[in-house]
Amino acid sequence: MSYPGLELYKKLYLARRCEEYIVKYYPQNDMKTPMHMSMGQEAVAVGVCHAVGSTGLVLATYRSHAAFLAHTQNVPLFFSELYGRVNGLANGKSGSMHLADPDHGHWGSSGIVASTIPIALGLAFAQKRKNTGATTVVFFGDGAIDEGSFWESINVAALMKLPVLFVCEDNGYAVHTPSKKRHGYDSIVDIVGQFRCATFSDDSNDVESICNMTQQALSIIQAGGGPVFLHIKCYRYLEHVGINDDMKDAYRPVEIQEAWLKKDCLVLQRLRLINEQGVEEIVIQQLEEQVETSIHHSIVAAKQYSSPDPSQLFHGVFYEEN
Amino acid sequence: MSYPGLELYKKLYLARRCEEYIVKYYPQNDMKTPMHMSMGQEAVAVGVCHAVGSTGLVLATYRSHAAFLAHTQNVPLFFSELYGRVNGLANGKSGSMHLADPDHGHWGSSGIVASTIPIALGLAFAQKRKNTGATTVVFFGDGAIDEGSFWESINVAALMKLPVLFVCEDNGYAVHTPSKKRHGYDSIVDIVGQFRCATFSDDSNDVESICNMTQQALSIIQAGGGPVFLHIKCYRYLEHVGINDDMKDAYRPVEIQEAWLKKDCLVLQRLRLINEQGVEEIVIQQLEEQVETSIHHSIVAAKQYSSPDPSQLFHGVFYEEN
Amino acid sequence: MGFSMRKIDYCQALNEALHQEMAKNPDIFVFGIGVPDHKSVFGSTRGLLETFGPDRCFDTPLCEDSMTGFALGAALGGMRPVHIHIRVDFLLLAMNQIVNMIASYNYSLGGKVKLPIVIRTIIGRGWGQGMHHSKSLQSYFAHIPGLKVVMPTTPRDAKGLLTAALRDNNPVIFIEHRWLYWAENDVPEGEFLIPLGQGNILREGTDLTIVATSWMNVEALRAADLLAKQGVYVEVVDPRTIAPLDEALILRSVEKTGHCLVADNDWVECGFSAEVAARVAEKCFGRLKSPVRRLGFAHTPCPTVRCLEDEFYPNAKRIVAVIHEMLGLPPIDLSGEFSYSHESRFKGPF
Amino acid sequence: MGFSMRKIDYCQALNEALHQEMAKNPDIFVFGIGVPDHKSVFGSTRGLLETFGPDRCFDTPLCEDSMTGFALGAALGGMRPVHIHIRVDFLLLAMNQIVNMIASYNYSLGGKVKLPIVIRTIIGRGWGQGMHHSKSLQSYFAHIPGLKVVMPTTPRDAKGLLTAALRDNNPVIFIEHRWLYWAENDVPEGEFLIPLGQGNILREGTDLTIVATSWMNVEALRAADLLAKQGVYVEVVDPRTIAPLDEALILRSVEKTGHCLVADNDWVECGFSAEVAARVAEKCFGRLKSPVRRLGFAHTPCPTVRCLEDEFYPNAKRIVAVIHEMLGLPPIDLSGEFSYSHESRFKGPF
Ligand SMILES: Cc1ncc(C[n+]2csc(CCOP(=O)(O)OP(=O)(O)O)c2C)c(N)n1
Ligand SMILES: Cc1ncc(C[n+]2csc(CCOP(=O)(O)OP(=O)(O)O)c2C)c(N)n1
Ligand SMILES: [Mg+2]
Ligand SMILES: [Mg+2]
Repeated sequence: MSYPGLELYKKLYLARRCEEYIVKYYPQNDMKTPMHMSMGQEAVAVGVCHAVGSTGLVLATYRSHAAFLAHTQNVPLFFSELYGRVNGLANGKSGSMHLADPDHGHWGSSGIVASTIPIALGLAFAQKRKNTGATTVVFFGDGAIDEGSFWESINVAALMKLPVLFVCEDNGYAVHTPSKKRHGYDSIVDIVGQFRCATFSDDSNDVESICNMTQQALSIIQAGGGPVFLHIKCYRYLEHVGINDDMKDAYRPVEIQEAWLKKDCLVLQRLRLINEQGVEEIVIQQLEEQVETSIHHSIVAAKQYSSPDPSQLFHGVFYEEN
Repeated sequence: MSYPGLELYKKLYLARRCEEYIVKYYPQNDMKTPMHMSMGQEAVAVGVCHAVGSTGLVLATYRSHAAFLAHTQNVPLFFSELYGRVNGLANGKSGSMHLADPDHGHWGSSGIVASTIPIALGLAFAQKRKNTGATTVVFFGDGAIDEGSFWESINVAALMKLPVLFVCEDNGYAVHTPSKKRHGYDSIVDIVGQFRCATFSDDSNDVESICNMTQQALSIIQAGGGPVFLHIKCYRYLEHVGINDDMKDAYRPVEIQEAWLKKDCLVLQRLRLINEQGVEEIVIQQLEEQVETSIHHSIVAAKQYSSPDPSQLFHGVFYEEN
Repeated sequence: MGFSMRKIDYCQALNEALHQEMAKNPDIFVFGIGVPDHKSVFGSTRGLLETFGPDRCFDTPLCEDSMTGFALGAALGGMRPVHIHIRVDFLLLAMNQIVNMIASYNYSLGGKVKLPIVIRTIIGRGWGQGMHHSKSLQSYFAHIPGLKVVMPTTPRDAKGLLTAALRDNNPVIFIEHRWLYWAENDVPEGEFLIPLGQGNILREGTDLTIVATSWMNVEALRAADLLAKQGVYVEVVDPRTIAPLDEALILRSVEKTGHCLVADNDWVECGFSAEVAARVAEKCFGRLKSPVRRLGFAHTPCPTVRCLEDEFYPNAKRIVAVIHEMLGLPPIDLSGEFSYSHESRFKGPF
Repeated sequence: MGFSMRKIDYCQALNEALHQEMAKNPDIFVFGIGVPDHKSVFGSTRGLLETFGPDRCFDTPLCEDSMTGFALGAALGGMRPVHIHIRVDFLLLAMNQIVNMIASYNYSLGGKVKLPIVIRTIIGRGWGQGMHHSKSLQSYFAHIPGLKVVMPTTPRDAKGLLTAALRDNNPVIFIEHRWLYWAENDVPEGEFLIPLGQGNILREGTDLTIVATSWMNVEALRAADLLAKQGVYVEVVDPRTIAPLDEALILRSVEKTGHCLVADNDWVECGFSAEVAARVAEKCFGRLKSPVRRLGFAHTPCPTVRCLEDEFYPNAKRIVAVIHEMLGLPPIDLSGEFSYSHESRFKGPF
């Protein structure tokens, strides 16, 4: 792709449209897995994963979709897993909350808040020991930073100068509880900055800014400067878990939502492509159609696979040589 | 006692001499409990507990002696417990690592690093709810601040503006591991200061300074200003656990030990009494003898009690009405 | 203080116990992640914030470990904390405070203090809850001296046992099952209490005893229905409290029937089912007509996809099949019979 | 690769396994609180820092939870971490990473990856270790699918099983007993391996089977000596791995003797002793001459004072007394016989 921002847009579009398909098909009750939707927050996963590239190693949370798709782009197996099909990433065992694809450098998502943060330490340590040069990225929410294991992990990463990129996707809420009801401090960035850990923050929702910021972070990490902490503000469009809008529940101010909708990451990037980067709309539309078709095919294909055989239950508890 | 510093000295002397007696009698193998000695660090416990006064509530660690004695001055039951006698604080069930004396506002010590820190939150919350005006003090080491529960607790205390005094007794080591091998930051005080928590630090080993600093901290807490964090440098004279000197193990530089020995908290305070506060040495000596006698009597008395009856094993697992 | 009855569901029963006890005792407060939000822990804490205010019903940061220590400290300070977790799995973050601290704290104080701490927690199941939202763990808590463990099955028990837990002066782990939240039956309106440590015979029978916990009682009762059609009458014993255990009730039933199946809502290995089986086999030695059998989760992590989930969880049909084996009856075809899945209620989002 | 034998102690055996395996496999590293210090975890990690350097033998901050996650991540990255804890009790801070994460991680990846993680941990006892330094918890780990659990008793087993654990591609919880560190016996010099899942008959006998774990084997052997004087010959079966369990070995022994006592180094309630008792009672049904009995810690927190500690722990004399009951023999006077207390070695400081 010749235009620099087009690949980023493509990944945003992919993540967004995959979830729009989920919204569409979920009511058919064939994807029997709790969905924590990334919608609205895609710029974080896409900006970061794009900068990190395919050699990067990713760990994520139950709000797994955007990070998974941005890093692996493995749409077919993504849907096979959500549909619980035998060819899914884990034969349907993992579902939406535990998406992983080690072959594409995605090492797991977790249903326990903050629990992949320390895993990133060890994964990064292994890269250092094995001299792979790869950076480990771990995504987590603003709720995760309440947990002790976050703090322990920042300390260990800083102490051991581990090549880890900590990415806090701050959508302002842990389920329905806003940050200010959970945080006895004003700025997490100021605190983490007191560790031997560089910090960056962003609230632009602009995928290119996030990508550039990540590149700066990576150059610090790759120069052996130890871990970096990114604090990125974002906004969740749908309810905490599920496919519905929940503004009726009134726990989030409408004005704030409006402000974020105005800077929707897809809209921002699409406009930039046209207005600043001289991409013709038709090129974008073709790309969109292409993505659309691939998603559609993946879903159709996924549905045609069968469910795993009941005997599968007992496989994979322990490692099995192939 | 008419001299302001004499009471402080008395408490220092009490803590020091109790431990010297332990050193003397431990080899008789009648105090069958692992001893984590406070010796050298007494100024922290004494300075803080003196300021907090008898209405304060204290939680501590397995390095329990100085904090226990400074706050409760309950020498008889202290020794009865160490000797495992039926009249001990917990009939011999708790030993050195779990000393507690709720009747004197001492709510427990723990063998698990950092584990009393969050307990202090709830104890403080109860004081707030019941309007007792009491401050809860929790002592912990520089090792405890590595644990996630420390960070969680600072956050919660700051968020809820709890009347807690966090006291970090920083003797520079967790067992044999120095702080710099465990901390990915330069200053814990700078970090905690980024929370809504006031901080103070001290490395004087001077009990009066520590007491004054604590008074300042208490006025913040009592004015509803939320928690305060005290970071107090100190030096452990003996091995991590046990009654021996361990300088032969060479994990701690001799120069540093020498520097601390020069500012031994008892020596400092004794000199001040004589040189600055006009206390005659004979007065001090009388006080010392008095303390000495009381300790001696406590030990003799403790030894005369019997061990608990075997049936005691099953009592106290659950609350028993008297 | 009436004992007039009306049908309410398990969730309402829990909620009612909290309202009644909190009104009586100002020292009780409830807290935990999301506790006062508009979803109010599936409705079980509904109205507590409005009625008792934010001092007695409050949200917390995400820090299970330290908030459990908070509960312990609050109890030491004379309060009666109720700490709520939306899934049992999250208690694994608090094991240090629960097992090392809470369980032995009173012992280290010579048994002198009241430690009224209730930890309410919910077992998830179905719709891809998967490995992080489906644990049960009653054996973890029952293994440890110093903890009481309660698992109510019926709405009546939910109210009576929660009331007892709230009045107990010791730590109680109170384990609810998400699927039981919709169960309805007669529950007394006024305050009422079911003592901890008393089991309950959910259905009388003569031919075999099923000792079941939590949701497995629903499966056991359904199995009993299916078997009754064949003229086989099983007795369903719900211990209700896992610790202390009403051993006498179980033994009495097994002495009568001569057969015992333990259907525990958990993994089998070193679980509560092992404890019951070991005790029954020892105490009814020589009077058992068949070996005590056990049923529980498959010994795998809980998978997400439905077809494997269905294999993972034991159900009424499996209970019937095992009982046929135990009694030496020929297997019957149950393929036409339904299995519980709560598909229609417990589905996405969740 | 010799099998020549010489007497070394349990601690040296552990140390030797680590040295030999680390020399062979550069992916293995050991870490944990205090691991490389001059005390080297009671000597068990001695020389590893000097031989393999600080990249492969290192200290950590005090943060059991995140360093357990670290181990998981390192294993995902192709390393073979050995995480060491000086007391089992401290694993309670890491239960989330062990139970929620490590145990099910491979399952969530479809079983595709190697997860070679060894968690070495030590059971404390005596000299007032008390409630925070005396836990055992094998049932906690065995309860969870996805974990292997090992408890070696002899120096030979310590070496052979640790070698096997280090070569296993799955998470292994390796539980050592502090009092066994001084046990000595013949241990092969070269590399050698005892497969996980194989029990061991520590002493043959015909009259009764004792299934014992860890230190309780020492007590069982001592009881066997005392009973032999009376002409009663007990067989002592050491499962060695708690999960997977060598059930066949246990059952064979009980089929032979007709009597079974489980002496577990842990609390009884919902513990490993319940699992063994339940299985034996089920599988040997009708061939048992007496009910399976269990012995373990008293159901209280571990007290500090010696006289209560002595009550808390079961010992050879208690085993003898229970066996007399089981076999219908008259009690004998054992007051002259010694009990283990390791007073002289395991005392203050500790
Ligand atoms: C340890 C733990 N505690 C509680 C929960 C329940 N829970 C699931 S998601 C969530 C909120 C997390 O918020 P945040 O980290 O900001 O992520 P977001 O959902 O906003 O992306 C909570 C409390 C959990 N899954 N794990
Ligand atoms: C959770 C936990 N991990 C490890 C230990 C073992 N341990 C006992 S004391 C100690 C060092 C603690 O250091 P610090 O907090 O500085 O206290 P100090 O002993 O120096 O007073 C360690 C690691 C423990 N008791 N608890
Ligand atoms: Mg959030
Ligand atoms: Mg220290």
